[in-house]
Amino acid sequence: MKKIRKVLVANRGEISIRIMRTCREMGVKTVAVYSEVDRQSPHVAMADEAYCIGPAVAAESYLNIPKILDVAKRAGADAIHPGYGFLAENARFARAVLDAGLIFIGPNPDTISLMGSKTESRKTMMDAGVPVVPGARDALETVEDARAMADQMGGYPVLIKAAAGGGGKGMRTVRRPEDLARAFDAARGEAQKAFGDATVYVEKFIEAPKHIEIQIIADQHDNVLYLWERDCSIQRRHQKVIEECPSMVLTPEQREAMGAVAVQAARACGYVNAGTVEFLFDSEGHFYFLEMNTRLQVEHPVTEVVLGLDLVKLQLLAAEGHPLPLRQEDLSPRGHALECRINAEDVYNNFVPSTGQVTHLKHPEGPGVRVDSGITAFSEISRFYDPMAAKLITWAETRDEAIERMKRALLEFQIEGIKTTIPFCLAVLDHPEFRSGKFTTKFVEQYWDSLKAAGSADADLLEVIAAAVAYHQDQAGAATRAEVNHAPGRAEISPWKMRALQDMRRSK
Amino acid sequence: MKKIRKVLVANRGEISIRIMRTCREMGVKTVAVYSEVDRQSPHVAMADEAYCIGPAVAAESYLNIPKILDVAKRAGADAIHPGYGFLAENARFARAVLDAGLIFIGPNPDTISLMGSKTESRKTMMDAGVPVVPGARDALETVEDARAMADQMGGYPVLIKAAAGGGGKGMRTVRRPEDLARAFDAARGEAQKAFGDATVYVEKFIEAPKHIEIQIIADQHDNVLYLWERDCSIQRRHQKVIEECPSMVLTPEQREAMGAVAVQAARACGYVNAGTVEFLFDSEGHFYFLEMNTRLQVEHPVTEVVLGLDLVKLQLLAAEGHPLPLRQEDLSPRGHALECRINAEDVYNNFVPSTGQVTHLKHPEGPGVRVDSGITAFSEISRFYDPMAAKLITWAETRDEAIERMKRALLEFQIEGIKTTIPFCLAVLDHPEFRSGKFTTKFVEQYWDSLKAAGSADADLLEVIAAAVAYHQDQAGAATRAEVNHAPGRAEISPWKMRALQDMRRSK
Amino acid sequence: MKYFLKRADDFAEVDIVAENGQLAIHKDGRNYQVDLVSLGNNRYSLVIDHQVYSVEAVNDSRTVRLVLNQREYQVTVLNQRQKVAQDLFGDSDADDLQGDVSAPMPGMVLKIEVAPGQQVEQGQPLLIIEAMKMENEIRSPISGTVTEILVKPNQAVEKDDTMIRIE
Amino acid sequence: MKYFLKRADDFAEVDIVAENGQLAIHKDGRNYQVDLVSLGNNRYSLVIDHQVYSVEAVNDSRTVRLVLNQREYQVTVLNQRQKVAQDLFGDSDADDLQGDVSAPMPGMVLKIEVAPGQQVEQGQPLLIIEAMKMENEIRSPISGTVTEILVKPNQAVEKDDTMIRIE
Repeated sequence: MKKIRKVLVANRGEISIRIMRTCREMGVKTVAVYSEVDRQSPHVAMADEAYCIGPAVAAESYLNIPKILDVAKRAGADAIHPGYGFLAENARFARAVLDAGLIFIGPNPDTISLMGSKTESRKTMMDAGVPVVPGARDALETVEDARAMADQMGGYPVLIKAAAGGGGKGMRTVRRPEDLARAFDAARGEAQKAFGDATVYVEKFIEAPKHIEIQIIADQHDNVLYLWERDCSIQRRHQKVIEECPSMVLTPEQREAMGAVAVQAARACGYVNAGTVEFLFDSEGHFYFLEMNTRLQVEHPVTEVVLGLDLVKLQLLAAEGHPLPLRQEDLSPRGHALECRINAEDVYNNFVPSTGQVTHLKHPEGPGVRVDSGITAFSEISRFYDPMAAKLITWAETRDEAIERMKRALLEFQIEGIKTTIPFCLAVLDHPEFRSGKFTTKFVEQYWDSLKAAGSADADLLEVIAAAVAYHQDQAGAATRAEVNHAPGRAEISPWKMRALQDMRRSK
Repeated sequence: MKKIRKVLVANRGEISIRIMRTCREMGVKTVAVYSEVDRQSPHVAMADEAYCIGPAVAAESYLNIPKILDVAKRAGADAIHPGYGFLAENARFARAVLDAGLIFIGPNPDTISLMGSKTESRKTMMDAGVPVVPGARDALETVEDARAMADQMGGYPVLIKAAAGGGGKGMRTVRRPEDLARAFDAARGEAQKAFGDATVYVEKFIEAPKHIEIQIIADQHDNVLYLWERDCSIQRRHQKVIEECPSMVLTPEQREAMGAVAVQAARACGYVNAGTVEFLFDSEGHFYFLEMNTRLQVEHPVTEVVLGLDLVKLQLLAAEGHPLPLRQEDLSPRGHALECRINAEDVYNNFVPSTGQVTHLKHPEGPGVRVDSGITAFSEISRFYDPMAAKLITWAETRDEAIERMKRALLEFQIEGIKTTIPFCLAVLDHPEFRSGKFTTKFVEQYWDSLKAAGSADADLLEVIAAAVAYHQDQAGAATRAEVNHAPGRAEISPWKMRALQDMRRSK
Repeated sequence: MKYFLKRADDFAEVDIVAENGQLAIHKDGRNYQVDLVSLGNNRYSLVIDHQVYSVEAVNDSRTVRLVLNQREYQVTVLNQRQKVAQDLFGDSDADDLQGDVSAPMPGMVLKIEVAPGQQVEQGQPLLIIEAMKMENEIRSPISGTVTEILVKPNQAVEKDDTMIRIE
Repeated sequence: MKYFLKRADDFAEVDIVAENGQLAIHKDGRNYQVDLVSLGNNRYSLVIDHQVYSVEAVNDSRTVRLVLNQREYQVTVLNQRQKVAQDLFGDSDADDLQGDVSAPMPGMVLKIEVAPGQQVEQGQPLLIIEAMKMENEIRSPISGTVTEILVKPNQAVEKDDTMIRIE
């Protein structure tokens, strides 16, 4: 069994920091890689060693396989953790890591490759007896094939999906036969552009399902456990925003059934390490295999908090070849956990990314609150990368208490300089359908427009506060001028502006 | 049953914030009180309402009973939470709160009064069959009585203790008969000065015990539960510094026995609400009642984290008259938790308080980390109050992992402007005796001097870093002068200095 | 001291008197006792008639941008000097720029969905910008006619670059 | 560019050359490749030969106070200009003030345990100050003779007030 002594984390932001925290606690050294704009990012400061791997554009840095392997060799790392995103589900990368004689902290390349193809994974699951959404077994070459398939499934609506898909790209819902041809061509075009692969297939469109996923962990000794579920139905444009564990709608029997199917799915593809089997869960309690994510998920903390486990630690142990240190019956789930993704987006302006420098930051804290953050005060939110700035996780004995705790924590969150999804999350948490636990993936589409307007403060109060602030600043401006002989604008020079000036000079 | 709708928190700092967080989560409004120097303290910002109650000196503000009751009336509060310290164990205050028709979130005044007297509480416990340290049942009037008692207990060493004692005051260890007289007089003098009551008694001196305490919670319906133990043996000058749950030395049988005794103790004094029964635990596994704290403890979070409970919520429910929502057999303890107190003290200079303004603050975060803090960036650590700035709590599946996590979190802690006990905690956590779990209350006395020197950084490294910083600042200074036409000193004006200037002006 | 406020379509006038370190603010026949302290950066703690409020506030010349309970608000606040200046020289805010569609963040123009001369409705998609690996639809702030398109597909834009003009 | 260092009783000299935004630091025959960036406030991130260090550093004229892994260190660092000035005018730090015992924090003098003329050992308790509800023993920084006592019991002291002189 090979002991991992030094891990290169081929990622950035909060997930890099998350992984390094566990490594540090396990006495494992960490190597950060960073692009030229990320030198000041907190994931660099968190590491034991750091190497610059190229320009801001991910293709030339965080996706640069030769460069990353070169750093691993120079640093003497014996394992690579890919995090999520970037190269995490790139079979070629996993293969290259193994070929370089290093441990890849994830499943084997063949599994990644198999699960990366929607059609191939569907076929594998169908053969293994895992329930999948009714539809084509293979890719469809022509519109006629698609039409025949739709008829065979019992009609419309149907969904056309890219075989290589992800993130909602190359996907079209077709509600009427006459729309099929146009949607088929559009999906193929988009798939070709997004994934370099025009292959599409067709399946039954499930109306307003829940997105429920099962966390699994597997070792190299044929042990596979399911670590309960996560309900990730609060999504906007196929991006999860709020996740929770457990789901309010699963009975213990359904959980056990889905868990068993997830384990079956993992076995069917020879799965090792942490992974997630995603299901659509319809209003009648049927569930269908959607896809398998062959990596750690963004939302893994809700599982950790409820089960009292450290998934990154389990990943490292499994990668070293240890048998899992627990059995299915050892799990002791407790209470309820929620996660809100704090994205740098302007929710009142169609969720456009909000880039810029964070000028003030204070995370919430106290009982039942966990923060996994990728930023600090003075961090630059860059347009080059994912807009997720931090994850806020709350735990409590019951779901209602976890929700109230989340509201409390969201209100405590202080962040200046960028706009975030905090007001969006606050609005969702108070919606009766969210409270009921019965919401589906349609929630945001259905309710956000009406939620947007709610909860505005009293007009008199706002005006009194604004007047008091203006008065205070008028007085303070006068004081500043009088006592430190500052030009008025000078009072505005904050340490980060200073720093920017200093660094500007330094970089010359 | 009277519903609590608005709680006045008669305290400041982290415990005020802790209590208000739960209140907010329960939908209960909060009222903060603050002294004139505390207007900018975070406990004020956390509340729904706030009232200034007098000058900085606690006697005129946080200990000012009439003023606090007056605010409770004006604000329409229906309950008062005393936190810990200040008026938390003042029976007269509890009585006044009840007389004002309000709920006191704590036990009844008679219980507070009884437990506030070491001799009275000892007698009550002896009568109830609770094991106490062998020694006098009553106060001792003369040295001769003390000498007779010492002989009767089987000789020296003995401990002379103030009946009204606390915090190590009015306490003297006597190792030889010839030292008794002087120690007796000294203890009486100190007790008179510290508590206005010269009464002392004598008990057997237990050599190098552990301090183990049992958390209890009791409702108004005769239900009393013990919520496991805390090991608080890492103390300096009778002040706890690091606490944990569970203790490494208790067997399940001992835990059950101590728990049963704690419940018996609580019943003996008609206890209601949260409380702590403190025991000395000797090297042979005998335990002796030390005292009962009739309030929430500083270290309550380790219990909360291991048991998955919110003690403040249970306090509020009990105060409203609800039966406890759980039974002894419902407890589901999981893993191990530690707490480090982050005090504003200079550990390398005899732990002198370190007052001043916090100029930068970033708390640790991530998996298994909880921070209960009383400060924010720009907070002023004032000489008027307790030096505890924050509490850092870590949880993990095992004690070793909780310790490694604590080390990781302590290293992440960024605080500038004041010195703290962080380096002290780091040194203790790596000591083999601490690791073994067998440390006693003598630990700090025995080891701190040798620990102080350990762990210094490489000299070359320090000098290279210092030179790089000096070079950078020389360059940046030049840049600042050149580009923003600043006088050199001007670059140093930070927002908090600005604020100080502004507030100076405002307050004129 | 008088201050003149405008929020959305509301106009208001307040009178502020400082006494004992607090502010007495008179507005619409009501008095507010306001205790405001700065907490550093742009944060303020206010105690108004004993009610506590924490806000982030930036005073950008005459517009106070407030964040209260994570919601953002804007209030135009003029002191007497500024009010006089405005009454004399007119309100420069009235130079209505809202028909200029500018980039909300730096990014790359992916697709333009309107043409010069085209009628557009408020909220109608105008173009798509890629930033942070996401496609972001930019919608029309007003109903009107597209008069000018200043960008091309695959062109990089900086924050606040004007991309399309609508009248 | 040359810098002159002193830490405890060690003297050292380093040569710093900036190249490509990094610093090449030469010390005692060894080269260090140093990448230093400011993170705001007094925090710096350094990557030295790919090893990562995070420090808090305050440069108080010529003394750099560093906090690394929560331990505090002091290094005197002079640039060439400062070194020349010191060589010309002498080291003002040499005016040894360490026999002056000053208050480490504001508080109240509770008790004085020595008398003028008394011999004291390094580490011997001199007086007790109450602050933050705690009694704090102040010990002698050096061995010597108490020459002057400038405070009385129950007297309030401010931080850095000299309380006792020892020679």
